[in-house]
Amino acid sequence: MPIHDQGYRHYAGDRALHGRGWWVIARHGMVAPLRERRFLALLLFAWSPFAVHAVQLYLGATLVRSAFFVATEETFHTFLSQQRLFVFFITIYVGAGLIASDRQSNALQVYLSKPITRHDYIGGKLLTLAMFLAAVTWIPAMLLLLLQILFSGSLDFVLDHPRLVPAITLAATLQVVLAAVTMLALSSLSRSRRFAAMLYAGLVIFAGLLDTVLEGVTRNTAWMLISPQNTLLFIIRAIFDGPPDNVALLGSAVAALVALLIACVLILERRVRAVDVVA
Amino acid sequence: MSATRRMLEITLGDMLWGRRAVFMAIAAGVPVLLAVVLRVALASGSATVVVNGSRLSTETMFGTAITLLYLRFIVPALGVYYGTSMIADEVEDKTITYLFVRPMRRGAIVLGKYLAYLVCVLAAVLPSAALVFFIMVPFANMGPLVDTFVRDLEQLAVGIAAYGALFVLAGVTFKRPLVGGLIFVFGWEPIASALPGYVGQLTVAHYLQAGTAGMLGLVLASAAAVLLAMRTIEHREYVLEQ
Amino acid sequence: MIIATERLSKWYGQVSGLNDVTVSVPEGITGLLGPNGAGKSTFMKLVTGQLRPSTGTVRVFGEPIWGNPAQYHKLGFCPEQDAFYDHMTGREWLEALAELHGMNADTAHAAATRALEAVDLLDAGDRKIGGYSKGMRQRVKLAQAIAHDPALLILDEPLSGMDPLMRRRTIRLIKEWARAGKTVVVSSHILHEIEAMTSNILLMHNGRIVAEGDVHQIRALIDEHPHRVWIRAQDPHAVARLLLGGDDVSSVKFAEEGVIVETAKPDAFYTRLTALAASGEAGAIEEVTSPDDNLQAVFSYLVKQ
Amino acid sequence: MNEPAVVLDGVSVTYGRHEALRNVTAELPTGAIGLLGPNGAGKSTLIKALLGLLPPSSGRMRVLGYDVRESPLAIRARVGYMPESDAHMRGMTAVSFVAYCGELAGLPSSNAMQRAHEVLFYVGLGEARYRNVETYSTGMKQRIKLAQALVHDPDLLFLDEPTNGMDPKGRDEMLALVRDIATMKAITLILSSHLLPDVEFACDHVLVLNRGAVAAQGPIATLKGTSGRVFELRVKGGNASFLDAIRAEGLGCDGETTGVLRVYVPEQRPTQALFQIAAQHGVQVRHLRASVPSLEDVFARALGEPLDAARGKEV
Repeated sequence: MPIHDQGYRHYAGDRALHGRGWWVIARHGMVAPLRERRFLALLLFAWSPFAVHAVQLYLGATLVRSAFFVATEETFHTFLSQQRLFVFFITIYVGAGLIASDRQSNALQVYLSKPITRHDYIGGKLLTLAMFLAAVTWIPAMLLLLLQILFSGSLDFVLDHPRLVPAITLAATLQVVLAAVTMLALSSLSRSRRFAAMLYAGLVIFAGLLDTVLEGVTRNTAWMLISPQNTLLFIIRAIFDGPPDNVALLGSAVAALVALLIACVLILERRVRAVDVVA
Repeated sequence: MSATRRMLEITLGDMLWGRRAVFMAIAAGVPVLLAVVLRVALASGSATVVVNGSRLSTETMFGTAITLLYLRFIVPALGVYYGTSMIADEVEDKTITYLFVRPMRRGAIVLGKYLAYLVCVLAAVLPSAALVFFIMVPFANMGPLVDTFVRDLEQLAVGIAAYGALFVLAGVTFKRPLVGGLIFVFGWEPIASALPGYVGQLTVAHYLQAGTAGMLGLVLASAAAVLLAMRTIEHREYVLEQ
Repeated sequence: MIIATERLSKWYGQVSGLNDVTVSVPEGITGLLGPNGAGKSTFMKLVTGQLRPSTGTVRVFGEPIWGNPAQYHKLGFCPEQDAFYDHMTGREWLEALAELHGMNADTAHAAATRALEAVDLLDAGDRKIGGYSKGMRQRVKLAQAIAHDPALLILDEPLSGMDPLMRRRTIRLIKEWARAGKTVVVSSHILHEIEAMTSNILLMHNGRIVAEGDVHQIRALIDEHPHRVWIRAQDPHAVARLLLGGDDVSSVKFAEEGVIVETAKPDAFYTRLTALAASGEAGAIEEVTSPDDNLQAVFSYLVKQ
Repeated sequence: MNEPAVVLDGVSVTYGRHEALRNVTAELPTGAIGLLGPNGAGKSTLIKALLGLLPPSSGRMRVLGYDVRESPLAIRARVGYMPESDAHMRGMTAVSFVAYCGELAGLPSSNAMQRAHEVLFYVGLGEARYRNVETYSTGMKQRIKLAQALVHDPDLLFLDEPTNGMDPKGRDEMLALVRDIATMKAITLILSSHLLPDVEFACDHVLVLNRGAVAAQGPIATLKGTSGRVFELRVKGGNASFLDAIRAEGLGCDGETTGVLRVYVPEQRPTQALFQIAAQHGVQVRHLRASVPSLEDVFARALGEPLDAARGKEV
């Protein structure tokens, strides 16, 4: 027919099966922050410790044979725990608005009217934050390991420390999962990005402050459990340096983190509900 | 100024509800909790506080608690949170329109809200500080410390008034005052007090510690700030964007 | 005149809300119309003293409104935004605002009760506004505008979000207020609602007043669109043949079971038409109407986007 | 496809104690269906249930041939939903937002982007498609909500107050779009709106809910019934004697105060009598029209409002 209908045309292309929703959400979630210059600066800044350590490894492996520069398991341990500062900032920058902005702009209705499930939504949002956090913890750590191998020209560093790769992976994963799940739960509690950010900052800083004061006063390290941050550091130290003398404390530390994660998952389950969609 | 009194009543009702009340309860409750825990720990003798050699007496600890916890953290935080949100929140929520079309000077809105803030925060912080005092300081040697305790309370009261007034003014003038306020209180004030020369004087905390003359100056400055805020809200146009 | 503006303009940033408007609003109900961005809400903010005129003056009851809070005893404003203190109950909110008018506790209570009754929210008065449906929030917003019994009511989209029955009741309410002597300025996008309330309109576009006054008079003045009459008759051709004879008919067009006639002299034409129908010369004439003598037509003719 | 788009069989939904839907049984054909009812009648609950977001406490539902309980995802893949309130995503341009919605609905990313452009042009946002959604006017926000509901080419479209907050020109264009979709493009659409003239313009079938139960359903034409012998009359030069003359002729007449007279002409009397009286009194008949019952009358009758209130627009 010579004159084609300029109006609405039906879609003839193919349609993917469901179940991919979480990946779509994660991928799109990463695009927005990467477009902001401030965030790129933050990411770059988060990689500066990597550069410092890389130089240290270079010197250790070549010119100066002194013990100070030679890489040991401890260098990776300190690197990961130093990165917690950037984990904190990136978690707030990317994570605070993940659900809060959707709640404020009523986007939840749009998401859940699509063929995706609530768990696709939560999973996708978690993955967005987790990928950024991994980019400043696990990835630089493994790159450092690779550099160490390249500079030393042999695999024996890895062979001497068989537990190093699993330790780095486990520690980084703990850091990423804890920060991502907690931030996402707090983000789902409010409609304002700023309030969620303040909640997270308050939780981390205030708990840390309270813990140092109480531990300082009562000399009893059990107070560490009230601060997720310090509990995590304790566990990471245990991962790298082997089980501590006070094994009971390690057990309760792990229990505390697991409890926190469960609480966050429950919050997410309750706050991201289909029924209060379609206001 | 009956309009101010009415605004005070409305805001009081508004303050004791929801997020604001929770925030205030935490701010007043946590130090008391802390004091109780410390007292129990010390009483059971399980832990002695040893700082550079000498056993710290609870009174000095109370002194540090007042300055560190209250003056540097709780009072400024409450001042920033309530001061900036008083007007800025209503403008952002667009509920300010209902108040602007009432037969009263707009300044009464600011004054009413500021007085409500003063009443609520004083009623929360001062008793909390007193409680911490009674918990921490053993009854025996409470006598000589009473006047220093009263001076501490004065410091707190003036601090509450000053931070409140400063951030009411900020709240009326700027669009997003909260972030700036937080940076001023937790970024600028600690740094400035460490820097040499006059820089230290560009903070509220400095005048709080500068004896009665400093505090008097602060009270006058607070009054001036509130009056300026009242004038600003009357002359400024609030275009509530769509 | 209740409201009078004199060369009133308002711009903020590069946005020109209103430019050079001289208009006066009479008593009774006035419909304020115009496409989005026509300057309606800027006009209302100026009239309710929320914005200061950039140039020119606006007088309400003969006095300026900006910085003159005493005027608000006589003025009630129902804003368009959906903004409330969700934790307060409807009654608490109305009483608090009434007290700001200088009422003591019990007069405020009485005023709140009257207002709640007027908007049919008496039973929901003690529930939190946060739990109100959109229609109820709209009605409690109306209630706060009339609680202090003002002489002038400025209502911005008062019916948005209401269901059809509530719309009808609210239109009736507004007309009752007008009959009781209040002056009401209603802004709305739903033209048939304005038509149901009043035929006195204030049409704005691009920050200027396009037309002011009675719709039908305005329609008659739009000469580039001559008066159009649609006649349904058994024998449209006979009617057309007879009507063509007169000089007051400028064009004739046949439409479904009827004929559409354009005329430049409506009085002469209608008299002839009534006579023709009465005589039955051209068969039975069942219906006579002018399809574009209504607000929709006036709006589209005058507001050519 | 003549099989009804939506079938509801004894559907009940309860929130705690509140019974939002009470044993709703209805069959909605393909085409354009108006979903009406006062606030709180259960309209949005019905939409939520049909989208599979809210499990009903009893009854079965079939949408586009799928059972809602068994395959909610398959339904939501072929259904578009345009929410009533503002719904967008912070910091996204129109194109990226609509493409994102396409991908969420199952389209591969490249197709989704191409579809986004096409749909945005269709809803009239062609030039503004690279702008950030937050900068959009109310009318444009309504259009982009329609675009995100259309991007994956649904077979069923839920429109919740599509013309809310739009100015007259925008409303006409949106209604034209809605009608074009329903009639030309064989997409069934369920339009929930408080503006009955809009529903009357776009839809041919209605389902009226009241307090969670079906108050009326069926084609609009049949629900309206025949037009009674009531005429709206507007004259120029009319006076008291003219009105008395009409009443003297045995034709009931009221509504003098409102400018539009309502004249009750018995069945057998032709309207010519009215013209004759007018001619005798030198009165011009400016407007004489049989008062056809509107959808508002159907709505009022379904909810048990007194008929005269429904009839008399200016009671």
